[in-house]
Amino acid sequence: MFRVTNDPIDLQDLLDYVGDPAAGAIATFIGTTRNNNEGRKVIALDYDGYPEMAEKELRRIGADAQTKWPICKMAIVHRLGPVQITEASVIIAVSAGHRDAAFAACRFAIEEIKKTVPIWKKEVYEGGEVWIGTQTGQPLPGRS
Amino acid sequence: MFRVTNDPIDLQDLLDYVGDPAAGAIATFIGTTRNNNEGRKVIALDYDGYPEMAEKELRRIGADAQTKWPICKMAIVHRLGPVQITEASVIIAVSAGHRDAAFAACRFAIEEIKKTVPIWKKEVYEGGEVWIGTQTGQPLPGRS
Amino acid sequence: MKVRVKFFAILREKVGAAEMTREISEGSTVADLWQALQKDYPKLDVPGIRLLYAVNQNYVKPDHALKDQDEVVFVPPVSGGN
Amino acid sequence: MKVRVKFFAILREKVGAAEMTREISEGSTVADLWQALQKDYPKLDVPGIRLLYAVNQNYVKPDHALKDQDEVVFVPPVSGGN
Repeated sequence: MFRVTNDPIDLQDLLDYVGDPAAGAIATFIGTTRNNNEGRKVIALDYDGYPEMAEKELRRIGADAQTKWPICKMAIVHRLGPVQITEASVIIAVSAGHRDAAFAACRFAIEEIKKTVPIWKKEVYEGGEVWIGTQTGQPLPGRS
Repeated sequence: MFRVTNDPIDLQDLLDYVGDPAAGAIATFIGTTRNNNEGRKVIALDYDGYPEMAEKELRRIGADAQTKWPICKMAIVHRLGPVQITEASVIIAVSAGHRDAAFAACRFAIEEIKKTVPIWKKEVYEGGEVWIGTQTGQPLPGRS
Repeated sequence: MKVRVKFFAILREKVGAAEMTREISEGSTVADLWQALQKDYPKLDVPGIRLLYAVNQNYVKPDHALKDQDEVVFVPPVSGGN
Repeated sequence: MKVRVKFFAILREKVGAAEMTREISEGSTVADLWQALQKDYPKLDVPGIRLLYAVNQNYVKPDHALKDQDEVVFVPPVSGGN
């Protein structure tokens, strides 16, 4: 299950998907909107995305994880549009026979998402807004 | 939120507890009953526990994690009694400003639980049952 | 030949459009197309921005040669954060 | 003096009881109590088992001296697994 959506993400959907009789461990990661960033008071985040390619990259991440670790199933759902404080922008769930693989694959997925999946985050803060990653001309991680 | 229970564990309870406006990351770990172990076909697991001391140790793990990483909140619930295939025996949830701390504290918690929390696992498999950790005389990790 | 260009995030805001069709000459690369676009839309020249190039939903190198009907996206830095 | 002993998991099964009160002499350590129990309940001598000792819900060393009314638990290997 690899998808982007404009709706709130339901963790239970992902857990139902990754549930597996052969799994002894499920690791999940939930990225949420935090009320502050680099000293700014954040009001909300607003995600833009290139849905077809984003889902393709998410599937690629899942396939890579399957080759690297003995996992059962992986699910990643990323939200687009405005995401309020405490709401989830991305949820990853990974089931595996043992916890080492579940943790490693879950961590891998979130790091990859932040490198290559074409989804962009606009931070709406008190006094302005900014596309994260664009404001400082910092180098883009990964391929360039 | 650190407790043991005889009832099924509801992940949403833990997520509600750890939710925090200052959190950008929530890591969770769910330990589930796997249908096999070391070549045996597992029917169910049955957990025994020393509840007062188990909860005390869980609180100690939470306090240790708070001193080691900048986390917001942690919750751990461990189930006692029979736990069927795919059901959760333990759920950990950790919120933090950033994902490094959330992952590290979550991993720390499950490793500590398996070392020092007085909860015991009986494996009921096809053809018998065994208290895990006792059958082979293997050295007990942690203090001795 | 014609290609379709989609704009996202800061580039969509700069160019004021989500999508456009561009006429390009045979043998043009994605880097050529980007230069041509920057000429027509000077605001696209965001100081210090580092882009990736995607054609038909795959990342490609700057010297990737375009074909008729390709879907081209210039990918600004993705969401990042920690 | 008297202490309360609770048994869990494999030890509860071996001893056939979840809890008992034991009379012990002044200055007895938890290791002394364990030896005395093994004498009365030979099945408690599980081959190869490694125990932790807990008194009043804290782990203690084997030479920990018991006090009247202490709650003592012999902790077999905990759930483990990976």
